[in-house]
Amino acid sequence: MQQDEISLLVGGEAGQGINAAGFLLAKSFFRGGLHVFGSIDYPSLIRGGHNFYTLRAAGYPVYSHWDTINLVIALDALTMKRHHKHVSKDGGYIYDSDRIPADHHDIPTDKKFLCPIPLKTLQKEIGGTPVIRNVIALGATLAVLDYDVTILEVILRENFQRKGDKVVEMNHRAVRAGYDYAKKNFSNEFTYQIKAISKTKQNRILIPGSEAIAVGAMAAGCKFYSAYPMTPSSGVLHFFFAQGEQFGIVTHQPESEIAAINMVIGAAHAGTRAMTGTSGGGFCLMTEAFSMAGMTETPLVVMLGQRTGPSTGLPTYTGQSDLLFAIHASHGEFPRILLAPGDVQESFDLTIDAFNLAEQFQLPVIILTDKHLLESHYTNDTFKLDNVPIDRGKLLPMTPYKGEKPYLRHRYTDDGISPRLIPGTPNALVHTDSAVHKESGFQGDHCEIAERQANKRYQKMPTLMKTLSKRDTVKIHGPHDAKTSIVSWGSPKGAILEALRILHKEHQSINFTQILYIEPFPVSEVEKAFQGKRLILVENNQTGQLGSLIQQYTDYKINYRILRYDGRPFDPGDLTDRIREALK
Amino acid sequence: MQQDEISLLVGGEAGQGINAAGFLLAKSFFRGGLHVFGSIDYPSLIRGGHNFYTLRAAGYPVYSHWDTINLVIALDALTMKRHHKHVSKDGGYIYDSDRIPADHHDIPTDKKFLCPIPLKTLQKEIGGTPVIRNVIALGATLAVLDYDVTILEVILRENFQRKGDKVVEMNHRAVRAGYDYAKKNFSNEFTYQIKAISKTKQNRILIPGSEAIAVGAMAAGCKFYSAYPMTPSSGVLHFFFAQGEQFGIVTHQPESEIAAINMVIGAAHAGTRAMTGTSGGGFCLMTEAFSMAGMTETPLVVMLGQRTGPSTGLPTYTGQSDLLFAIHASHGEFPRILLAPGDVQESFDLTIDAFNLAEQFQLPVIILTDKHLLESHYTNDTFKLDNVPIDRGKLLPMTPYKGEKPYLRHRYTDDGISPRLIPGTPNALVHTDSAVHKESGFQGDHCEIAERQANKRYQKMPTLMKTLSKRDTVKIHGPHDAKTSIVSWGSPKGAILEALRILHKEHQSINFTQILYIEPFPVSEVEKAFQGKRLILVENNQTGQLGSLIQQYTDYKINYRILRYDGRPFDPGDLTDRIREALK
Amino acid sequence: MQKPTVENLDTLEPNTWCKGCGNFGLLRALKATLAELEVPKEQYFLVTGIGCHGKLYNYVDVNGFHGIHGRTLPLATGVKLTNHELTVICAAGDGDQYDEGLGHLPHAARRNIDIKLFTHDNKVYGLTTGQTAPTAIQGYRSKTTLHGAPSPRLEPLKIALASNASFVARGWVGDLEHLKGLMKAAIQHRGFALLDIFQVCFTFNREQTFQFYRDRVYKLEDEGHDSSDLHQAWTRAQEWGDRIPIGLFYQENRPIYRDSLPQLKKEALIKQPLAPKGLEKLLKEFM
Amino acid sequence: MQKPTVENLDTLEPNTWCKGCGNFGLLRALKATLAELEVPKEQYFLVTGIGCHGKLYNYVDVNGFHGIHGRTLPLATGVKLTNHELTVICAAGDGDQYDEGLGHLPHAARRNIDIKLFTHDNKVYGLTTGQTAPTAIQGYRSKTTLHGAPSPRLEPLKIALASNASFVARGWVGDLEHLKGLMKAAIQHRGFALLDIFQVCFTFNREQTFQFYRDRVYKLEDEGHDSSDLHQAWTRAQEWGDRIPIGLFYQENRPIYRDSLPQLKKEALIKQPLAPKGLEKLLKEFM
Ligand SMILES: Cc1ncc(C[n+]2csc(CCOP(=O)(O)OP(=O)(O)O)c2C)c(N)n1
Ligand SMILES: Cc1ncc(C[n+]2csc(CCOP(=O)(O)OP(=O)(O)O)c2C)c(N)n1
Ligand code: SF4
Ligand code: SF4
Ligand SMILES: [Mg+2]
Ligand SMILES: [Mg+2]
Repeated sequence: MQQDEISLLVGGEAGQGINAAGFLLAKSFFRGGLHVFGSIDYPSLIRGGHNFYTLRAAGYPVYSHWDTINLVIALDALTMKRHHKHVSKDGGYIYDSDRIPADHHDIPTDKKFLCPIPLKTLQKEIGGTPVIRNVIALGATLAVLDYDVTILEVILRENFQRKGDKVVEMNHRAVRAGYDYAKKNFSNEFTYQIKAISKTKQNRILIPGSEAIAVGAMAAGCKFYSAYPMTPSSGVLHFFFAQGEQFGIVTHQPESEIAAINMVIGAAHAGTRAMTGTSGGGFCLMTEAFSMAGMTETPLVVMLGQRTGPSTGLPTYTGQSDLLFAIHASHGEFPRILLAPGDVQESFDLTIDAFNLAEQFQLPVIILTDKHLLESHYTNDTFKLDNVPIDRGKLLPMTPYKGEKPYLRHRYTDDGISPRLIPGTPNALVHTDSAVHKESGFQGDHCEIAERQANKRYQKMPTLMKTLSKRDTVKIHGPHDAKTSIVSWGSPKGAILEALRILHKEHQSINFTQILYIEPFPVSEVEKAFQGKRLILVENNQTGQLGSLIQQYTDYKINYRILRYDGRPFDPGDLTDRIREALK
Repeated sequence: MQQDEISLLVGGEAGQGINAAGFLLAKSFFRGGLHVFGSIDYPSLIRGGHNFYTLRAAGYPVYSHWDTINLVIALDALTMKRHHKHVSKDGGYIYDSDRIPADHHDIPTDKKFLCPIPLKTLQKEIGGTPVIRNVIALGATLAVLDYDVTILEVILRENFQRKGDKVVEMNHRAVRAGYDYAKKNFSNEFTYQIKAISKTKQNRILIPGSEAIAVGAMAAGCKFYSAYPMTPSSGVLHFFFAQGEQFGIVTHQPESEIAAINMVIGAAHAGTRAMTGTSGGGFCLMTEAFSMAGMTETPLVVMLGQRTGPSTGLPTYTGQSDLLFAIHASHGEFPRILLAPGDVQESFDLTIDAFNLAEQFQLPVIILTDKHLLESHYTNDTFKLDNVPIDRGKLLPMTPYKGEKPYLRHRYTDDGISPRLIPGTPNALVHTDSAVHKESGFQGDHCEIAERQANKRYQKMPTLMKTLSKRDTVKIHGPHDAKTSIVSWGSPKGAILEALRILHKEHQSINFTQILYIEPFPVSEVEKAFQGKRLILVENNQTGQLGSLIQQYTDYKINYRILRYDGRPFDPGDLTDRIREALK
Repeated sequence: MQKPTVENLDTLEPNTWCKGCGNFGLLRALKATLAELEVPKEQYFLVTGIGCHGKLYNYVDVNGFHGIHGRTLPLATGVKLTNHELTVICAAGDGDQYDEGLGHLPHAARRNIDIKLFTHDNKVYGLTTGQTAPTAIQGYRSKTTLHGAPSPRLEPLKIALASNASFVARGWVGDLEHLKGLMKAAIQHRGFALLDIFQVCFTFNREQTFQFYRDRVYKLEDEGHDSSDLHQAWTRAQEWGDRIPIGLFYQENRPIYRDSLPQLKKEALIKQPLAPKGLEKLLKEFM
Repeated sequence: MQKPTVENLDTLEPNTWCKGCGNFGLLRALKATLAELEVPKEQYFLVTGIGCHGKLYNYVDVNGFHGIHGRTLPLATGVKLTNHELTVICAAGDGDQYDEGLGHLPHAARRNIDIKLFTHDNKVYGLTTGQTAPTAIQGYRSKTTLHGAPSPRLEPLKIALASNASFVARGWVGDLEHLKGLMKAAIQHRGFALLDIFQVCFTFNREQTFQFYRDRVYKLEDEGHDSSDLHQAWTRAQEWGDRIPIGLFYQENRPIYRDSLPQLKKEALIKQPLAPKGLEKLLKEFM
């Protein structure tokens, strides 16, 4: 039966290439013109354990994976067992029958569509190595779904081209082996079948948040990226390493996060655009220098990719528990900006804005995101790379200095922002100091100076607020006049949009207030959005941190809190149920 | 003229022994039965610059220094110049006329009492070294104030006893030289004279916050103190080094703050009571391990001594700008306790409570204080050392384990608190983990476990809140039914109490709500205190951080904010003016 | 409590290392070592870092603390100074110890803190999917050194020798008997011991394989090395190429840090009563 | 801009070091060194740590960054990689560099980052009132080592040699001509240079005084030391006692870190346009 939408899961052990297989499948649907969302779930280990990739594909935009699965592609027995409860009533399994004997998979056979594929046998038949089994399974999957298998073949060819014709040929044979086997044995039996909409490449991309941020940073002119590996921030680092060099970008893996941020501050101070990325524990180590960026008014961009805490926590799972920490991080008081994208387009846009704001206001900017957004695959229109705005604020050219003499790095100005000079510029010297300093940047161990420079730094706020008021600091999704508003930030956006779609079908009067620019808190925009509404807070954490900010900054009360803090992102189905509960 | 109260300032260069001289003077008044408050102001350098010690002595309790000075003891010209504007109309100067020629001190001679003492000449006369000049000045000071000089002599004898009779004798001569010179030349001229009340030692102490905390920690059974030097936390470290050994305490100066906190966590986990201390930038470096203490449920006590930030800031000046940072420090969510003493008695008491709460609830506790409290000298009744409560919570004895088997370090219990075993206890093993772990303490890379253990940790909250409700989480100073309440925390307490005294004399209906246990926030106690009152917030920071918490947790609005963030503590005089302004 | 045996040191925790990982050998050697010593299980304390190596904590049934990345040494120091009757062993990674945590190593060494540091030197960041570690050999390719590691590797043994470590050794997971001997010697050494262990990361390191080491390692003791001679140790520590020495490079008997603490002369801190007597005299100074 | 002279390198900032402090000599030597080189003032970049040494930043009129405690090296690395035309000098303290910041040193050294590290080695924490520094000599008494420093000191030169530093030297503030020579050589060296400088803390260190060093130091060059010989360097670095060597211990020419970055072959990063061309092809991969 043709369906508009389908939800699949590919599962197996770490090391079996689950992510790659899932992504190939996602890409196949994506290339067929469908909208796809794909998400990977894996524990912190390299081989074994249980990994699974969940993907949804539909003829209309999809914003999230869905826990309810129509078809499970099981490369091991555990996958069948674990996800059984989430398989829809009319759902089914494709599984490796060489590995999982029928009497071993624990699935009540009467209820589900079962499609055993002897992967090992087929692999041997075509003369491939074990790694090819996933591809066979993918071929079988497309057969069962009655989906155009040539799309996958094209993708495989693109992927393996540089590895030579033999590899391409083997992949081709594997796809066909799976496809033919399934067609022959289970043709047209499965409830869920889905059709490609288009076969011509469109100006769309299937991209995870990491890459959206990395490309955004590159487009914004980030020339220096230094970061210590840490899940889920490493994707950005790897992308910079793989792609940066050809664009003249320096990427560095230093000895620690402390080194990373100090290097980036050095690079930014020296005049380029520079960034670091990390996760919770690494960010902790950065806080001391973060405060220095505040004090020295160095434009600094930090991507903070949240995972489940506290401490080492669940290193490969998601969460949103670092919001208040990031907003209050580091000793002393200084203005900072915190941006929280909710999808890949926002990741790209806000990253660019992060660099502009950092330089315009000469302060540190945090891009706060999480594992779910960084590592999930989103379907999006391709990013616009022409006319990316680059505003370096009061940065002076490196031509011989002709401004007011002497040049004073921390000069008092009306808007608190001093003209910024790149060290090395002829005819001027640049001095700055992590201690209280005078306009000149030399140390000024006087209380009067401490106060004046503190005032100077906060004097940026009016201009900053004015600048931000022109941004979409808050987005309202759905009818502005709804009775209830879901309030959230960051990656839950996708699940919330899905829930909203259902709730609107049920004619609920509800919308979604998404706060993107969280610090400085956009009080008036938020208050406007909340006016007259019941508020349901949705956060991927235990204490409702955005809720605390709302309590602090507005007179609105959160009426209901929906929190999830088990490391998993929200499932739209479950979320919808919980919102319905809240609406009662 | 005999006065009830006097305010003095001893000033000179760093290296001239200003702190020591000021303290000797303070001690002289203290020993005479007066109440004394002494405070030192110095920039971050070792020799030169300008240091000054301000002290107030009175026949009744004094809680703060006062910017208005009656008598300046100037060991250099800068002291006279700098403080001139703060000298009271009938005030005066004792100064080193060998160093500061009369035509050089810039003081309008007609207005003030001037008492030039040729310190160098007198020093030479008595055959002493230059260091003795301060003592001569002190002798002169007591003469001018007509204060019993033998008290100082006794103190000097106690101080120098172990250096031998010669030194004692020289000091004695110096005091007398100054005393006699002044008596002869300026006898009975000065408006301000003050009398000792008693000459017998009383059960009172003149002690700074550092030592109050250190003694509190020792009394609470802290056996391990490891800290990296950092102003203003170093006082505690030095005291532990000087005094700890004789009480069987291990004190350690490690290679960094990161090492310090990890060591302390190791020590605490291994079963002793352990503590570290630091200031802003050092605390930043500790945040990663702080989160580990939360995750592993290790009882950890951290003293955070605030100074002027951000970054290196003004390393030797005060401030209260780390409150929100401390409350939100570290990634992930876990319960913690934050205590903020306002004077030395509270420093002692809350430090003891910190250790008890840390062990009862198996979580990290922060004692948040600042340079002003840590380094100022307070007059207080001596601390009660008998019957110091020591409650180690669910710590099991080190006798062979006989409890439920197997021993599970993170066992689920009704109150979320698991029995705690000391590693090395026979018949049981202790496992714990910074990553998500099972009851056993072994790693549990599962979302369900993450959620359950998160719930377990927060399950402590009801018991914790109940326990805290029996503490004086909030103190109300002054009439409970006042119309206005000053709201504050920490070291501004002293200046506020002084202001209150004046305002009450003016029959203002005002009291002072001091919040001591700030995290978890004592909502109901605070709301009770605020009922029906106008609120004036007083904080030694730029953004009113306690105010933010009040906004977040209560429905009360701060009506007026009095903030100071130039590195200096509040002056009661200036503060009173600002409160009067607020009361208009 | 029980004397450890290879069996009772097992835990029921599922092992999540890759098949073929050198950590298995290391684990086996460690368990065998503990089983040969007379120390009861509850007298061991194992601190591990974050990385594949850190999971060792789950597989050895002694007291254990799975700490944070790079900080085994200070945490272990706190444990040891509190209860010096415990035998405290750190299992660290090369990223963990020689990048993030490098700053602690020379200090623990020169102070001669009586703890044992076993480093799982696999020359990659295993758990974070194979980035280049500081011990990676110059030219090593990975996703963070696409053109090959540009710099000479960090040499832990030389750093340890330069830091006056009193026990410096190197083992490898391809010779478990030999490794066991070194582990035993390290544990029995009175003072700080660094045992750097070539641990093959089967999944990510395609260059420093079992074969790589098998072709190159030789034993110092087979060549008459004198481990009391710092000079010889330094010279041997330089060797790298076709022949790579393993064994005990250097050992010296000198006072441990605890010897400088009279507080700990009589008994361990944990055995001493918490609340000290006679504190009153402290307050006297303030009267 | 101006070529530096001893005069124009002066700032108007009041100097807050103690009278008699060895930092004055160090400052003088540094200014004299810069005045002898042909680099214009704006091409210098000075990074200092936190401690008395850190104030040097206020007294030398070149580009400067007074960073945080222990982190001069990474900050300087960021500056240098961004604008490698700058001559980047770090002035660090012994607490600063060898305690808090020790972890950065071996990595900067082995990577051969082309920056110069001058350490003010006064064997105390000066600015925090005289606590024992890691380079303090065993037995040194201070308020944090009342019975004398219990452990052998950290030996920076040995750590640097063990880390494959390409330039390792020691000077002292009692012989400014000699010190100037070393500073000059360090600046002219292509690669990472450690110059550890005995800097007398007049106020707190009553043992390592001017006299102490005057009685002991001798110059390596006077004794035919071959600074290209690592082995000799290591042997000399061990010397401590009645005779303490100063001078250039070791120097080697090897590629610097930047040489591994094709991006920087043509010109400094700062000279290159920000927004790269051709990014579209990156997005093609996601289509
Ligand atoms: C502060 C911090 N930074 C980064 C990480 C991420 N991280 C986890 S393991 C690891 C490296 C692992 O390499 P290694 O220490 O060599 O251990 P191996 O996996 O090779 O045993 C890193 C960087 C972390 N957990 N904490
Ligand atoms: C993170 C951090 N910890 C501690 C301090 C406090 N602090 C300031 S200077 C200093 C030590 C100074 O010693 P050293 O580096 O040897 O410099 P010196 O004063 O001797 O030149 C310390 C610990 C700090 N500023 N930052
Ligand atoms: S990634 Fe490497 S080190 Fe980690 S378990 Fe696998 S083989 Fe072992
Ligand atoms: S304390 Fe020591 S190092 Fe610091 S300025 Fe004074 S003499 Fe120099
Ligand atoms: Mg490794
Ligand atoms: Mg020093």
